[in-house]
Parts: sequence; C-alpha cells; structure tokens
Amino acid sequence: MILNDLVQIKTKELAARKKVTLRCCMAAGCMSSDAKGVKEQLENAVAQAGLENDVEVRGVGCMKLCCEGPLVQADPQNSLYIKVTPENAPAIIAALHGGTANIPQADPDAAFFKNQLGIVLANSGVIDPERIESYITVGGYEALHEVLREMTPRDVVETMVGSGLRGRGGAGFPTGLKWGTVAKSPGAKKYIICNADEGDPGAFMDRSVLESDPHSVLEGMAIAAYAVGADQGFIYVRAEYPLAISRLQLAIKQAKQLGVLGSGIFESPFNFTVDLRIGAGAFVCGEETALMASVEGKRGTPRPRPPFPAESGLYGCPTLINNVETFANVPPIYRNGAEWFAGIGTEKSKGTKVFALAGNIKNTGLIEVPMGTPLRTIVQEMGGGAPGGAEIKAVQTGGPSGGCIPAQHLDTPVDYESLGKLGSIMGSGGMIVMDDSTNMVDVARFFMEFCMDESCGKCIPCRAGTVQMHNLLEKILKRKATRRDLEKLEELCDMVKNTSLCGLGQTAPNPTMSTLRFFRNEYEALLQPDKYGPGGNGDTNRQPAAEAK
Amino acid sequence: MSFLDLDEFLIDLVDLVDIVYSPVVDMKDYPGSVDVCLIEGAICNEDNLELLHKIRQRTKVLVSFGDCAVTANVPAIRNQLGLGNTESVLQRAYIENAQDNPCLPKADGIVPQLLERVMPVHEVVHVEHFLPGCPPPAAHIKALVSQMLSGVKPNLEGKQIKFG
Amino acid sequence: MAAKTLTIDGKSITAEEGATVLQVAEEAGIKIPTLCHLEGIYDVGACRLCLVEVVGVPKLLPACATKVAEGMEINTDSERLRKYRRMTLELLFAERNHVCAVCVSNGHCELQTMAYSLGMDHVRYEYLFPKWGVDTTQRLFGMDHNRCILCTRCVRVCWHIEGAGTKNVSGRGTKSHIITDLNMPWGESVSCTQCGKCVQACPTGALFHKGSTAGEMERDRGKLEFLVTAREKHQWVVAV
Amino acid sequence: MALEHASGDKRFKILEVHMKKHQFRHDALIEILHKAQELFGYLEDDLLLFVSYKLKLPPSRVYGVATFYHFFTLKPKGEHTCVVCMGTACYVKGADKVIGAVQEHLKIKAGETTADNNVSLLTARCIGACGIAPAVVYDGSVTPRQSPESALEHINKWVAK
Repeated sequence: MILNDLVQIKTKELAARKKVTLRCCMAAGCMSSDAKGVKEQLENAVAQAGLENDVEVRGVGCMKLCCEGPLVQADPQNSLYIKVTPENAPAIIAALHGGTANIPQADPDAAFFKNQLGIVLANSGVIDPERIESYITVGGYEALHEVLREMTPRDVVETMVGSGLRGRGGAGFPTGLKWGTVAKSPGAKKYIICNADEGDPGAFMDRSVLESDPHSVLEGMAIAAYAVGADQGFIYVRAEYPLAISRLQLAIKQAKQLGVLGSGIFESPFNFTVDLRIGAGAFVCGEETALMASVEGKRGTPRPRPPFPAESGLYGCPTLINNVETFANVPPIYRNGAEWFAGIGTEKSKGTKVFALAGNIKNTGLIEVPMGTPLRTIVQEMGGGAPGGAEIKAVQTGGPSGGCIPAQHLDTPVDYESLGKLGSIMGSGGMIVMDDSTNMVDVARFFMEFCMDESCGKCIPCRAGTVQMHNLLEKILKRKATRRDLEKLEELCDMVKNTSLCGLGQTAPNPTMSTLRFFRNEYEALLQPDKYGPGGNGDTNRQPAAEAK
Repeated sequence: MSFLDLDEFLIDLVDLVDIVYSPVVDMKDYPGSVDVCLIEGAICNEDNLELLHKIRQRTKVLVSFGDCAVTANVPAIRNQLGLGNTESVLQRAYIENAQDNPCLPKADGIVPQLLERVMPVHEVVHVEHFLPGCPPPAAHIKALVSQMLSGVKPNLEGKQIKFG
Repeated sequence: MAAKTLTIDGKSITAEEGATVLQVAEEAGIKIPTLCHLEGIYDVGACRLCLVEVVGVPKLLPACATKVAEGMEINTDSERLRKYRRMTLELLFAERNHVCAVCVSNGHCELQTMAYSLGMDHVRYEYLFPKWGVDTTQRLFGMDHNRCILCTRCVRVCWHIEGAGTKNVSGRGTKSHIITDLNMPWGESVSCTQCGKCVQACPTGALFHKGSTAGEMERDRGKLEFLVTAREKHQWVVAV
Repeated sequence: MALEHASGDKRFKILEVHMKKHQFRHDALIEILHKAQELFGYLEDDLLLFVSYKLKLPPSRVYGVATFYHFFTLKPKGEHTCVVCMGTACYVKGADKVIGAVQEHLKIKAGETTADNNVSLLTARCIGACGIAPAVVYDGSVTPRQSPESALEHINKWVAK
C-alpha cells in the first residue's frame, strides 16, 4: 500500500459516481424504524425504473435529525425526506425527475443543519461506513500517510499540542500534553485505547461516530500510536451498541486487507494492530483505570491515580487513552493543519463539539457546533425549543457527572470553562433539554439512583454515600424530610465529591449540587417543619431553628 | 443498672439534682420544664414515640443513653426483616416460641402498636448529647454528668466512647 | 536509592524514594487512620480514611497509595479531614448491621476503635438494615456478612499470601459481597486450604473462629507479616 | 465434573474452540463469558466452573467478573425479553410510565421473569437511541417512541401466543 494506491481507489470511486445519489440513513436510530426496508425498496424502485446507471442508493451513517427518521436525502435535488416508509420508495424515485413526492420533507437549509460545522461528523451521513473506499474518497488515510512518511513522532505530538485539541471524553485534558507524556514514558511496549464505553444516559455521539465513520477513528488511533510509539490498540466498546461493533469489525478487517493497519504500514517500519474489546455494561468502565482493568478481563474497578495510565497503564505499560470523538478529530487536524483547527472555537476550547440533543425539544438528534456557540443557539434556534409551546426550564449537560443549567443562563457559550463555572461539565456531549413540567428534585434523584447502581463498590464514600444521598432525595420527594435532612444531603455531597476514589464518585453529587444551586426553592417547597429539631418543642407553627437564628 | 455503678458519686449527685422521672420514680406523667433527660432504649412502639415527643417538648437537654438509644442496637435487628416485620416478629415471639397458651397480645389502649421500624432516638427528635455503651460504663456517665453540672459543653472523646 | 525530603504536619522528614506517605508518617510517629491497609499486602486505597492534604494538590490523596516526592508538604490532620473521616465511619456503620453488643470482635475491632479515636459517638445517617446472611458451613471459621466493611483484606491475603484465590468480591456497589469460589457455602469450597489467614486479616467481626462468642475474637496480625517477610526476604523472624 | 459436560454438550466444544482462539488468556475472560452467554443464554454455575477450569483461573475470580457487569445474567431469561431504556432522554419523555405499566401488567419487577418463563423485563441504562425516546427493545429490536399503551400491545402479542 502506497499513496498511489489510495489515489487510484479515490479516482475509481469518483469516476463511478452517478448523477443522483440517494443517501439513506443507516444509523441505529433510523434502523429501528425500518431504514433497512426503506433502502431495499429504494434499490428495487431504481431497478424497476431502469435507473441503475443514474441513481446510486447509498447507505450512510447518521444524518443527524434522529427524531424524524428514517431519513433519505436526494442529491443534487437537495430534498430531505423524513419519516420515510418502504412504501414511499417509488414516489421518491418518481420525484427525481421533477414534481414533488407527497412525502413529508425537512428543510436541509434549516438552522438545525446550517449552524453545524462538521469536523468529526463531516463524513457522517455522507459516506458509506461499510466501505473503506468511501472513506478514502473523502481523503481518508491520507493524513496517516503524510504522518508516517513526512513527520517524526515528535512533530506529530507538537502538531497536536499546537491544535489545542482537548479530550472530548469529559474532563477536557489537553490531548497533545497527554500524547507527549506517553511518548516520553520509557517502555518498549505501549498501548493505545479508544474509550468507546459511552455510558452517559442520554448521550449517543460516540455511537454515531462509530456507526457513521469508523475509519476516522482507526486512522486517528494509528496516528496517535505512531506519535507515542505504540503498536497495539484496543477499542473498548459497549455491548449495547451492536451496530457500532459490527461496523468496527468490518472496518478493521477492511483496513487490514488494504494494509493501512498491520505491519509496515505505507511501507514504513510502523506496525499497528487494533483489537476490539466488548464491554459488558458498567458505567464505571468509562473511568480510565477501571476501563483498563476491564480490558485485562477483570472486574472494572478503578485504582488510585497516580500512577497515571500514561506512565503505568494496561499490563503496567504506558498507555494512551482517548475517547472516540477525540480520535475522530485527529485525521482532520493532520489533513488541514494545527492552525486551521486552532482557528475554530474559543481561546481555550478549540474546534467543535458534538452534542446529542434530546429530551423535551422539537429537533432531537446529533449536532456539531464550534466551541463557544451559545446554548440558546443550540436549543432554541437549532433545537426549535420545547415542543407544544412549553418553556425550557433547564439544559442538562455531562450526564450523571454534570449539572443542570437553568434557562436564565442560556446565553452561556458552550466551552469547558463556562460550563464548569455553572457547576456543570462539558461531559461527553449529552444534552438533555427539560421543560417546565420537569421536577428538578426528581431529576437529581434520577441521576443519584444511576450513580448508586453504577458505583463499583470499592470505595466507601461512593458506595455508601450515594445510597444515603439517594435516600435523602427520596425522603425529600416524599415530603418527609426536614431542613436537617437537606443539610445532611449537602454535607454528603461535599464529602463524596472530595473523598471518592474515582471520577464516578467525585462527580456523582454534581446533578444534586447544581439543582440545589439553581432550583433550591423546589427542594425547600418539599421540606416539612422540623417539629422536634434543635430547640424544637413540637409546635408546627414555629419557625425552623435554622431560620430563627 | 450501670447508673448504680456510679457508687459514691450517686450520693454527691443527689445533692445536685432532683430526679423527677424514671422507671423507678412514682410519677404517672413526664413533668414539665425538665433540665436534663437521659433516654434509654430504642424507639420501638407507639408508646415510645409518644413519650419521646413529650420528653422533647418538656426538656432542655436530651442525652441518648446507651447503645439502644444511640444505635437502636439489638431491638433493631428486626428491621432486617424489612417493612411489615411486626406481624412476623409477634408471631415468632408469642405463637411459635410460646411455652403455653400461645396468643397475640391484644388490648386496645393498653398494648402499644409496634412501629414498622425500630429507630434510634436521634432519628425521631433532636438529641443534644450521646453516651453510647452497652451499658455505658459508670466512668463515662460520671464524666458526662460532671461536665454538664459544671456548665461546660459535654464532649467525650477517644477512650470515653464505647459501643457494645 | 535517592532520599526525598518532605514535611508531614510541619515536621521535616527524610524518606527513601518509593516509600508511601503512610510508611514515612508511621516511621516518624505520625498516626494516620487506616482500615483497608494491612501490612504485608498491597494497598488499594479504598477506605479513604488515610486521605491527606498535600499543599499544591487540589485533591486529597490516600497516604497508603501515594509515593513521597521531593518537597511535599503534607497535612494528615485538619478540621476537614477529621470531618470526612468521621463521616466515612458513619457511612460504614449505617451500611450494614454492626451491632457491637453482640459481636465476637467487640473490644478487638478496628472499626470500633477507629470510631472511638475519631470521636464518632453516634451515626447521623439512617441505618439501612440490609438482610445479609451468616455462613457457618466451614468447619473452623465463620463469615458474618452483616459485619463486613468490604475492605477486601481477606481477598488480598487469600490471593497474595496464601495464593489460593478462594475469596473474591461479587456484584457491585452496595450489593457487593465477599464470596468463596462460585458464591458457594464456605464449607463446600474446593480451593480453600483452611489456612485461616483471612480470619487473621479481618478488621471487624465478619470473619471469626467458630466457637468464639461476643468479645472473644482476637487476631494475630503478626503471623501475616511473618509470612510475607519469610517469603519475600527469606528472613524468618520468629517472635521470642 | 465440569469436564463431563464437554463430552455431552456440543456448545461446550464451541466454547472451548473460542477459548483456544484467545489462547486461554486470562484477559480474554470477558470475551469468553460473552460467548458463553451467547451459546447458553445465561451463565449457570457449571458453565462458570468450566470456564474457570479451562482458563486456569480461580472460580471466585470468574464469578466476581460475571456478577460485576450488567450484561451477564446468571439466571435463565424468559422466552421473550422486553428491555425498557431508562436513559435520561427516555426518562424525561416518560420511560418511567412505560415500565410502570409493564410491571403492573406482567406483575413482575424489572429484572424478573414471569412465572411461566414467557417474558423477562429488563431495564437498560441508555441504549443510545435518545433521538427516538422513549425506546424499548423487544426481543432485540429497538422500537421508537413507546407509550404505556404501545408497550402493552406489543407484550400482549407474546402473551397471546
């Protein structure tokens, strides 16, 4: 495999292009609404109309407007059909020659699409994720070639530092710095792990990337492996994502066959193999030390850091762990240069971020926007606001580790620092919109229950503390709690946050703390007078002691 | 009983305090304006609950006295049977383990209802001080009572705390 | 080996590279509370009692699993640490059924002793009263899950000193519990060598010699250290 | 005793071939449990013992891993499975009402199987289908925008059979 082979594949693919392309979304959301049947019927209809030479029916990855699926887009007509059924196929084909099909359509130029900037999702919904040729047509694996042939590992790390990319898994650690640490760590054997254990409930960005553009992740991993000196990579993917798993397996097989994975890639001395590890359902395995334990076939419990994985990780070797979206950002950075990437976004948060927009919002789906885009633009303009004329009450980001941002802060730009200031986190990119019918104490309880169930049980604050916090939240919701209980809850939040062993426990109190900060009145409205509290004499009319002071 | 282990300190104590209510003081109702109450036992039934509420209302300083009051201890082992354990507890005690004449005690207004859950005292009302121990050693009682009498805020530490 | 200088609670200390904060503090006579730590087996940093403050580090660090570094300024005792440690104990006492009055380890229990030293005179959280069983199927020993604090000392001695791997943790979160083999009654375990090291390691009354009644269960931790020293250093330090 | 199965049941052979593919490596334990569950439907004690014997791992380790992860089940599942996604997006769109209705209808709680072994009711933490919330997975097929009514309709098809 040399560059010329890539170019040849690309040329051949481009030459075979037909006049009309019908892109059918084949991501998990649309697949659950019979997208497969739609595609088959479209192919039949094309055959029946004798248009095989003019029309290509292409299965593609996520086309983003998930709530309206299955989606089909006709190009160059620029018609986006929504909620397509297999029976609609003949009408869609008929409409290719002018006229209109009596099928609901969405405006491909609406704000939902126009405000997006595709870096990670540039190929999503465009290329066929099951064909490596389709990825090569859009410049795939050229960055890897360039890196292997023209750059030293040190250059590669420096470019990454210069791009300003920060980890998309949640904490936002500078990727270049991480690469540099692993590269410098002594050790003959090093590993790369792609964290695809997307566990936040309400997040499906990584799933979409893996289903829509698996090769970009593989290419990103290969570039990272070259930079840090690793020759073995693992992708740790959730068992709940069968489609992503099968597409990854296919992608790895194709990449091996073509020689962009394996030994002596692009006739360089660089070897790199990637293996899949299928998770088995444990949220805590998103934590890197727990994830490594799981890759080693053990119980996925975290261990204290330091030592960090960069020094001592998988099997005790220096290990680089990045998440799916981070790796997917890598090829475009080397294709277009660090300056290009650094020119997008804000001062401290570069590039774009993919969000999974869901909850009480009109347009649910996948969006990719430049860092710094105001929340209001995302939920009101792009998301279309809450359905049925309801008011948006809060936006939850960061899942069980994040917080609820109230409507009055909707003008906050989305970047690591701004969200942190509001007691939330960027997280992996789940964004759940809540309307005014949402009970915020119940939301806090929902997330606490999640963390309680997902606590691995190793350290006491998380194992026993989440149970107590959950019970206190239930007590509040049942209107049985007093001010003293609320104080206990707040004290526990602080304790569990500061003493837990890993990120799960350290962030478990976040949803509770952020709702306490912005929606305290909802908690207080549920409290009962503390009849027998400090100084209490059983008189219900008496002011609680805390207020009397 | 451990209170009696205070020995000669009891004599000093008599001069300093009036004992107005106790299982061995002949008083039908808990009096008003009590300064200090040492509460023994876990809260197991409706009577305990009612009395505790009354005590809290009429007392300045409550001391949870002994493991049963502080932790609910052995009486609370029935909580492990889950909610609705009262039936099975009574069944076991008065029917299965009865030596003769098995029958459930029932007399409205006389036999108090068991609570669903046995609770330590401070789960029901605010408690100022805690003196655990099964029983609390006399030395600890003396330390606590002396501190209270001399007007300092009682504070037991390290060796002065004992469970079991 | 290079020496590192650091301060613990204001005291200047020179320590060997690679030593943990806990080891160095102990040598300097500074007591840091621990529960999951046990001499002779590797540390897991799970109980969080030994958390200390290190100047310049925003997070609290477990002394048992933190290596000393040059110039470290460590505080092992502060209002905040005392508060957290006490809360940790309260959470433990509320989690399972720790009834000291009827426990074999009453008076010899590390959990109980820790409660005294940290001034825990009552538990503010609601006791959970879970229903856990007692396994008395083993000929010599018993296991009372009600008193287990999941410190995993027994698991670690079984794996790393005895090498049998009979014990492990099953499940997760608050439902985790210690198992023998495939969660079978201890008496039916095929891999157990009945060596009793787990019983020596247990900090509470969860593992006990059969036949011991309330307050009778004392442990001989020295045996574990003796074995580890003998195996690793080939020195047989028999107490005289 | 665990080995006796190997001669009788073909599935043990298939499992062993799978282990061989992984060179009986300890770190392949989770992969092997996945395969075992795929073959047998659930992980019973004998099966776990077989795995531990073949991989030369203590049984306690195998059991500890099998019970750590949600995906593994040590009890047989019903003929049909209904997995209600309880992710945040599904929850705010009424997944709690869906599961409530199903629980009441089947008279079982989440995680349980009906007495006639017909339906297992499970919850998922998020299946990543938030765009079509609330989602329910009936016998492996993800179904969008469910309501208590549509869920019961689906389940009644199984019960009727």
